[in-house]
Amino acid sequence: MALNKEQIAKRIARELKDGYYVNLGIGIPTLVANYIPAGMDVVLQSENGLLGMGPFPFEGEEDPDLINAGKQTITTVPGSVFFDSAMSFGMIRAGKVDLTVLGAMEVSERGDIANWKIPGKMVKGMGGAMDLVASARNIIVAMMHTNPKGESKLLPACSLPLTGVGCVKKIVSDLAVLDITPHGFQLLERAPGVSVEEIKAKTAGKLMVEGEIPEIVF
Amino acid sequence: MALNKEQIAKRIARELKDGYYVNLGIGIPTLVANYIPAGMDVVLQSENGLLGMGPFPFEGEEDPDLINAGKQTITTVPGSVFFDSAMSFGMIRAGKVDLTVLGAMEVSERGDIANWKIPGKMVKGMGGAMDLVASARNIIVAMMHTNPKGESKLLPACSLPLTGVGCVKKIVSDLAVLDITPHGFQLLERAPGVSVEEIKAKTAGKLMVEGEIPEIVF
Amino acid sequence: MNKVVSGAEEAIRDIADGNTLMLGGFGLCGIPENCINALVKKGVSGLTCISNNAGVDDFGIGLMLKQKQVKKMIASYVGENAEFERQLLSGELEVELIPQGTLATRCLAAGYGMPAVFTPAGVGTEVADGKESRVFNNKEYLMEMAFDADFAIVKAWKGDTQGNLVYKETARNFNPLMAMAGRVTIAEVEELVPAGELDPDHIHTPGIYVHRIFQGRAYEKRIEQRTVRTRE
Amino acid sequence: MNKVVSGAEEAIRDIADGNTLMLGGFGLCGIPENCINALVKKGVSGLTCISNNAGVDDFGIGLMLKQKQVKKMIASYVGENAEFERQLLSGELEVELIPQGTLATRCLAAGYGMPAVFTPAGVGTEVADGKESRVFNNKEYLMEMAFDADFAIVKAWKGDTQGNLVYKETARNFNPLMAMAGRVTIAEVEELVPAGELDPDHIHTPGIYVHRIFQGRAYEKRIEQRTVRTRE
Repeated sequence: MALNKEQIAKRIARELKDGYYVNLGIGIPTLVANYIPAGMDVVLQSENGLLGMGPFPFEGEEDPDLINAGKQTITTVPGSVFFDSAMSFGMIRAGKVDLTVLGAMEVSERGDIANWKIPGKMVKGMGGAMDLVASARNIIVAMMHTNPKGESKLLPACSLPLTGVGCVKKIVSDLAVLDITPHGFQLLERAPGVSVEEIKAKTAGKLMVEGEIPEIVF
Repeated sequence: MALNKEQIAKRIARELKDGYYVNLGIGIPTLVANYIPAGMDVVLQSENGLLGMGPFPFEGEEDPDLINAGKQTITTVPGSVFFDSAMSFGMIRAGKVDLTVLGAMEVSERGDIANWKIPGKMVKGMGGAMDLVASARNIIVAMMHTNPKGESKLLPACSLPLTGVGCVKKIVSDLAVLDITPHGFQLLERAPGVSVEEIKAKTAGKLMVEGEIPEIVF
Repeated sequence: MNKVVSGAEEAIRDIADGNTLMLGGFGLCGIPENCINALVKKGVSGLTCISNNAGVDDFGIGLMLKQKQVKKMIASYVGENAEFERQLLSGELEVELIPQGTLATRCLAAGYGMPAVFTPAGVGTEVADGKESRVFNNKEYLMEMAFDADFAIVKAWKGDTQGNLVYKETARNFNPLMAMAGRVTIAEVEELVPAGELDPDHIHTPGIYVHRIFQGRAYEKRIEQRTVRTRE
Repeated sequence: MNKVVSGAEEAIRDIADGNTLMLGGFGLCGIPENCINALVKKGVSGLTCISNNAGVDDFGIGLMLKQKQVKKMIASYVGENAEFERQLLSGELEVELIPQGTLATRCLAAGYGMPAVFTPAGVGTEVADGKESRVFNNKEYLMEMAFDADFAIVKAWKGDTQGNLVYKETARNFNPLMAMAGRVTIAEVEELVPAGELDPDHIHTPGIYVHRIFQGRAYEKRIEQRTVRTRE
């Protein structure tokens, strides 16, 4: 069975390491924060100018001066620090953020990503996504393997306008975990009960399958 | 009679205006701070990271964490602010400092300045001088008109390695006040009792003298 | 030197049709509410506005959009605004979308007197169209130019009579960067104090960058996405 | 994540012969005294040191110079040091003098991931030799490259266990810039506090830039030019 959003987040959380500074995008990536292993020290960066993001505030404790990059009211953890947007993207550009997790509409077998614009539709803007994908040392994409019509979103080349080129390192979709290698998508794990054949059928880009592919165990 | 150092500083202080942010170099320029007219609000910038420099501390009140760009112990005035060296030179480079006063070994009739290096002698470095002269909107040089041998330091072209090109706007020497114009040095004022002829004789660069040249009156 | 003005009306007195304005804030957080309201009241038009976002329909820059005061919007993200969308699709409004980090860094460049900066953001995308790119250490970068804005309008938490500013939490965002970048910088603050009351070690924007300052009134500080958790 | 180390010896444990080090401070103000003393004790040599100044004969980087640990000095001003002068004139020591603002901005560039920056400082002088120059808005600028240092060693007033740093007065100077610029950044502080004790609005260096931190001992904080006025 395909993973739900919580399970995708949970699987991505396994990529975290103690001491990591992590930027989590809007949507599924945000949920990753809920699965940081107990005792592991992970600092969340919000690109609007915060290191040390905490959970949502309790009702009645919302602070209009304290939001995340998704404009949601949040809190901070001890050791947090505020800074301006130039320093925020400065530390991103300098590779100080260890891991960036974000969503995508399409990813290509070369690691290109498209997630900001659909021709013919109202374009809201790239926000900080282009900066993040161009600079992050390690980018994991959380996404659905196919669109609602069942068409693959893991492509030989993106059809939508790009957000960044050759930057995605890993994908955790509802069906599989894949690395982006010089030889295309490399299948690492599959969702429980999802066959390698189904993943092959739903991956339009070049897919490498080597040996036994284990199921993700939760 | 030629101006002494205090008088040069006093004359330069007349160029100050209310609300000016000013960077004063080491030596005679530092003395300008003593002649800021009462009631005039002038903020002194020290390029090691301070706006709002005050006088030297009283004995026993020296603070090792509080120095100026000449490494002297100083104090601050109310409304002062500390910042790092990148911001300090950022505001200089962006033209936010209204006036820079510094010394020179030579100035050319085109406004070139040499004040950091004498070939064959130990070179200590340019410090912040090259940044200041390249960026300041208005630069006044405080200098002796001639060297100890009586040779002019206001030249057609500098003989020493340059600190900056075409940047000096005004000179207050021990003998005269001069503007740098597209036509060379323009004599504006002369030290009390110093003749135009003496200034002409001691100015090797092109000197414009138009009409009566008033004496500086203190 | 008197930087203190009576209020928003006096602060924006010489902003004219066709000017380029920078407006601080991220979403509705840390926006110069008083000045925006005064600009709406003044009715100045044909403006180019540089701001990370464009407000919502009935708050922030959205109020200026509703009155068609904005000719061009330069931003990184412009969702959450139906009127904006309408004007964009009808061709009434020109929009330039640029990566958020590029927006921030082009402000920094202006404030630090650097004419251009290099960033990898947008390489290989349509953002790179028409821009000079350059490879350093085997990585490609775009050359992006410093902004040049007639006015920067920012909102700080506290300020003093010398124009020194302190921001609160994530309301800092673009404010200190734009404060450095305007030819004329106007700061509205929640609390204006005499020079000397702010800790000189902890001022975010030195007053040298600020030309006019006033204590704003009746801050609404609207929350765009109220998210909470429930007590167990 | 444990950034706290026992002291200077542990902090500099892997600094090796031939490394490039950045050292914060301006003159003797805000220099990492503990780490410098540990480097002298360790005896590591062939170092390239990037620092605004080179200390005095018996304090600061001067102590490393005396032991001939420094192969190359990159600084903006190196007066006040007789041993330095001797080594320079004898050819034992290589020196690269660069404008102070260029030094600061090349640190900032490294910390902000910008490979190069433009500055007018040095245009038309020998500093421009061999450098690419470029005209923007009728003004000429030099392209200066970001620094790439193995280690940055800085001194702060207070720091917390997450590596967040706060500086005092003009002891800030190059410290926050170098803290951002090192591949590995070591911070020594006068007072180390638990995470959460520093005001998050008023931290100068976010901990993300700092890899090792310790509370230094026995700061001398020597004054280079003691200037005073007399009470009337």
